[in-house]
Amino acid sequence: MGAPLLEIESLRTYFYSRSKRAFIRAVDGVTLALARGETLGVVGESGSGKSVTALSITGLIGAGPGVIGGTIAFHADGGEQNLLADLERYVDRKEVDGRIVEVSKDEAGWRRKVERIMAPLRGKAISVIFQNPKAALNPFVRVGEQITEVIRLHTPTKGARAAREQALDWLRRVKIDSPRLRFDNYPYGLSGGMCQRAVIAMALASEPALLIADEPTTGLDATIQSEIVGLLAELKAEIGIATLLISHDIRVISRLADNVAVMYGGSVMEHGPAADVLAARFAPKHPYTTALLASIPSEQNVRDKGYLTVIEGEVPDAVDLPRGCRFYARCNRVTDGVRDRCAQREPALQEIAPGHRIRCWLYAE
Amino acid sequence: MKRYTQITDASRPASDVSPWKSAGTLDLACVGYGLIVVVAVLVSYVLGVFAWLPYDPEHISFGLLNAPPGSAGHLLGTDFLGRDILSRLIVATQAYFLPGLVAIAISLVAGTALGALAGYRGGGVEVLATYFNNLVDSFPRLVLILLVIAVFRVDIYYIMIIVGVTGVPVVASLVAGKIAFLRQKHFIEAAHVLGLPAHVIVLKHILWYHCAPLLVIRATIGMGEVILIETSLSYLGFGVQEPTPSWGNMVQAGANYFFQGKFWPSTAPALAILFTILGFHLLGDGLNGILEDRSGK
Amino acid sequence: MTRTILEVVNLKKYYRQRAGILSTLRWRERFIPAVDGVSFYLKEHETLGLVGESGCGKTTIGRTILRLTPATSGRIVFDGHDITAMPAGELRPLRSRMQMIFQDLDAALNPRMRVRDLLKEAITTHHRLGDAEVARRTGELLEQVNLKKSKLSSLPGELSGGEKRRVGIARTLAVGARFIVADEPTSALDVSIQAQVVNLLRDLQRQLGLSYLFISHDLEVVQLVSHKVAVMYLGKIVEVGLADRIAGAGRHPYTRILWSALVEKKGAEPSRRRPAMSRGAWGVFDFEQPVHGCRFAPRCPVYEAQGRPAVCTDAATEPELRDLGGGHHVACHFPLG
Amino acid sequence: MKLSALKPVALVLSRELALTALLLLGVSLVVFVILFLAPGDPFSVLLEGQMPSHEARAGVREALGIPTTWYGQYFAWLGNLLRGNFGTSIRTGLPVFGEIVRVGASTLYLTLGSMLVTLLIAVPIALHASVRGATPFNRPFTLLAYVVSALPVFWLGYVAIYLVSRQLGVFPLVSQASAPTERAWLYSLLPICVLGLGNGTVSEVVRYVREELSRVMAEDYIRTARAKGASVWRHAFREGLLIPMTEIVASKIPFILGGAVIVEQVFNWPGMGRMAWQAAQDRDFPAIMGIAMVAATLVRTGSLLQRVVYVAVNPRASQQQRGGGWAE
Repeated sequence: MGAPLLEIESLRTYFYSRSKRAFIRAVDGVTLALARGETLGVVGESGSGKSVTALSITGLIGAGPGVIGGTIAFHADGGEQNLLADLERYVDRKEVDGRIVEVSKDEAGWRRKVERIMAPLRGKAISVIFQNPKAALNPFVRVGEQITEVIRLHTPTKGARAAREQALDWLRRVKIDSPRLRFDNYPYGLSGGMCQRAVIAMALASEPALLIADEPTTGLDATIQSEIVGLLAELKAEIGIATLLISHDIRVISRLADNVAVMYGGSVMEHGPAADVLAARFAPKHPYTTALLASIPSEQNVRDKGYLTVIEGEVPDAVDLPRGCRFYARCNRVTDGVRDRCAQREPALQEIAPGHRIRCWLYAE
Repeated sequence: MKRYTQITDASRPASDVSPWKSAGTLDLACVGYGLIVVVAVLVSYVLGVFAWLPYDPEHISFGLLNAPPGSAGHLLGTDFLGRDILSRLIVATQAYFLPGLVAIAISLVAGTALGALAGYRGGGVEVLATYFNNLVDSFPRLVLILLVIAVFRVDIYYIMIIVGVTGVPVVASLVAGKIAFLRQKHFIEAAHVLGLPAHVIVLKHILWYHCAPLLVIRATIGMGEVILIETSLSYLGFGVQEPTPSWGNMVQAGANYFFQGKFWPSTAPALAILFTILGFHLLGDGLNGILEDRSGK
Repeated sequence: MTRTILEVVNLKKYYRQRAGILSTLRWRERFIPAVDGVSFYLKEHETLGLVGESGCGKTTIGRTILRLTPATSGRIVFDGHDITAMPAGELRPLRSRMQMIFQDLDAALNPRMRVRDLLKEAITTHHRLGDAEVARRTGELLEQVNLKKSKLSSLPGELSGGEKRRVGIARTLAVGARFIVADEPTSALDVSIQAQVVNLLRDLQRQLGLSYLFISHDLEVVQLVSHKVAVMYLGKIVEVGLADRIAGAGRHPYTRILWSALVEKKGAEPSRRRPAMSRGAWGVFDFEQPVHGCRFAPRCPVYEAQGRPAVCTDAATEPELRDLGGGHHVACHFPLG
Repeated sequence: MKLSALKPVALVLSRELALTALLLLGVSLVVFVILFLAPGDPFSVLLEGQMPSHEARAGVREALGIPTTWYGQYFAWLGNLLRGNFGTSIRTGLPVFGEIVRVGASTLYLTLGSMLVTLLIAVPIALHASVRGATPFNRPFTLLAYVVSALPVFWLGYVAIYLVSRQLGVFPLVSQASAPTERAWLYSLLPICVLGLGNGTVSEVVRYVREELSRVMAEDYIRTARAKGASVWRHAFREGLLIPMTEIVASKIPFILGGAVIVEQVFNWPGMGRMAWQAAQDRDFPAIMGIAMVAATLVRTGSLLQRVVYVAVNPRASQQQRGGGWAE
């Protein structure tokens, strides 16, 4: 893979629950890296913090206190830039034995700072595809106009006619049926699959350096999903754009991702090449990844109508995160040797093979 | 600088926090002020009924015309006929209190019934209900009341019946809207499939659990509107006539003295109107912020 | 021989397309055939899977059977009673035996009632019971759906997805359900929680002899849970048969496409045995040119391959469900080998 | 709005017009019922002018073939209305319709002006509150909006008159017509501001616009607009500001008309409101009946205009688009 494009270092994004008077630790120390032309798949269940990570990168976090720690190094075509430049000036945290108990943040100031940093990048260097395609398009504006808007904002083509041609070209590349007709349609008249293709065209029209796709296939029918996945695969081969692909559907990730990061309870449990992370059961893997893969009905399960292997317990509540390893409560590979360490201290991301890191005491030196 | 602090796990409130504890300070302040106003109105109504007043509201004393507040034992001074303003203000609540309750009762009961029927039954009933709502909303309330006064020369109770009827559309659309929201979440169908009889679904689940806070809020704001209408009518010379006091006709009576620089006889009742209506509005909005926005979603 | 608990004969459900004043004046009347002549039967202890894309009418069938929306025509026989047009009063006792699990996790749960009251209400819907009896029944239900006792005092808002689904199931059991329409029971849940719910549903079937109409677009779960599977397309059943045969060797082109899409998404090369079907452009049911004959023709690769035979699009020879042996029915003139 | 979109809009508008006509018919029925139930027989006065005794009136009724059944009278009365004959005012003896047309213009001027004032006050507060959230800067303004909405408008009028008349010499209390011409517009501005401030709807306009704008700002397509670096305002304006503003204004017209009755009384402003007050005093029901009909028509026209804006802005409302699929 090419030179690093995006390096996220212990990103921390918190929200605050007024009824429980406690922090919701949506993203609690996430470290990820993405090279040029690489597709990094981020897998995780609801509440694992994957979507909040994407919003933190693009500075679209609305609720308070929002991003309170970490650095995001973005190597755009110019030099290197920290998207959370001098965050420390706007935030100070008070910790009691390793846990953040108080945050005071100049939210208005930080919001202005983020706008200044992200204004030249949003839509131009970084594009985003969101989950619900029909709602992501402006219902009051024709689909074509929403694509030409991006083209005229972020590409050298400024003329209306030229922009229209370029937009139609993109609609053809995403294989939308009868592009000329769809150009003048309003979003409510398009099916889910068509809308998602238009959104993809809109995101790629400005030829960004980084594409963030947050659950691009969720909510679509199986047949449409497989087409969108096929389309993304073709575009990846054709354009080779670096993509942060976020999904809870491991099948989509396995189809598209070069590397995979598995997130749980707001932090990365395992990060490595797709072949290793999603490979057959017996390669070294984080207990959560193993359990996640096992809970998907495999051919063998289905044929002999066997019971699905289940992860006991519930998805973690981001308010009362446990002291030790986040997966400890539901982990089925806890051995006596590591039990107390798992319960008390959180393991660090250990490199067990080149490019393959796991956060688990079983694999720590 | 916005500060967020996490309290230690031990002292965290029980799993479910009642809406009142997690309410914002502004909402609580609004509700607090509103409750003070409600109590004040209730007390002055009772005082008026039993005539426990500092002075006889209709006792005229020529020696003390337009006396400023605090003079000769009159806490709020006297009006252009020397009558004690405080007593008259207290008695004036009679003019709108009971009639107001009549109006609110009509709009709540009829509105809920119409809204529930239209929302739950849907189809033709809903079309009829919408038509009725639009029809009643077409008339400015005051113009409709003036029409009735011109034709029937009626007292305040008849007027309040009209105010009640014109209040029905708002309540009906609130209830129907809430039912549409619950239907959207398949909530009504789930109860229906379970085998719960229709009246249990409508009365218990929809009206009691989901519409009760809505109706309380509507009642407080409705009372504010009633006071506005009653005082406006008595200002225009309809409804309660001299010498029985109403905040509206007190303002009107003090008008010409107002322009000679004696503001107080006209301003005292005006301030009474202002703070009372403000009280009911803030009470309604405060309750809405606490009860509706949080759990209604 | 297990008893047939549900039989549906030529069920139809047409929706009038709202076009403002015009449609109410019956001037230009348009009907959407959401369900257009569907027949199947369901035995006790069995699960019938119902699959198809969104908008094919699978949810409408479930709602029509449970009389949430009136059927336009056809017959629904539940437990020996023809409930198609049964008056509501007479239907109520039967309702306790046929229940539904809604896709929306919050559907059955009044957000302002505690779990204890939710269960109590379900238990006492159809028969008066003393408090002791209610408490016993509640405990029993908690065990059946393995919910912790501590959850009794919490509000639905504080429950996780999995717990909400379990309370929903507990309520259907409390009422004494024998037949449950499960409308996308797993799609709103995370993968790990889905597995728990799927296992729970299968346990309940084994213990209590429940029968399910399992509606979902998650083909793997349907194949795992169902004994027989019916594939629907635009309001009609195009193929019905044993689950493994439908998944492994679907005879209708659309069934093949559905399952091949699943394989493709996994990235595994489509195995030789199941030729990947090329997908026609996803046309959409369009009023201007209503399709006669087989509705799948415009998108059907076999129809193209066969040189667009007239038999497929002729209204008179609309393909009916034919028995190909072993209870496997297909509605297609050119079933695949 | 491309020409091709005009056809569907026309179709939807014809539906709205039909609905408005139906409602106005309902309005006339309500007014008729009120008049019909009145003690004494208002219709005799309306239909035949000033006939004194009851018996004479009954005789004339048969002679002129005046319908005796209630629906007969209704259709005769409605026929007159449509021909512009609102009957003659008991007090002035002049045809009511002519009177209303003469004074109607100044009430319209007052109402529209005050609506503008209300918007000028309320919308900025709502905008700031929804974009910035409740900050120490905009919270007092929101509270002020509540206080202003609770103000009795007649007292506010007195205060305004007193302040202006102290600065600009004696305020022409008689009537606007005879005011010195060069300051005429100033004197007409005062009641507009008073009604604009005091019609009791400022707090509701603030709350409605703030809630609608906040809801739209949280919509997915606004997040997409931000993510693609487009101007958020260009996308949020239609659903976030234009539609809510027209909706709340249309729904508040009846309240503002009600307020106009009082303001016209306070400022001796010769409008429909004052005429209505006069008619109620003298039980001149032809006049008040005419005013009620015109007021209701104003309200309905307002909501019709609002529907026009909604349909013009919102493509979904006009429903006509080729290639639309029912499957979704």
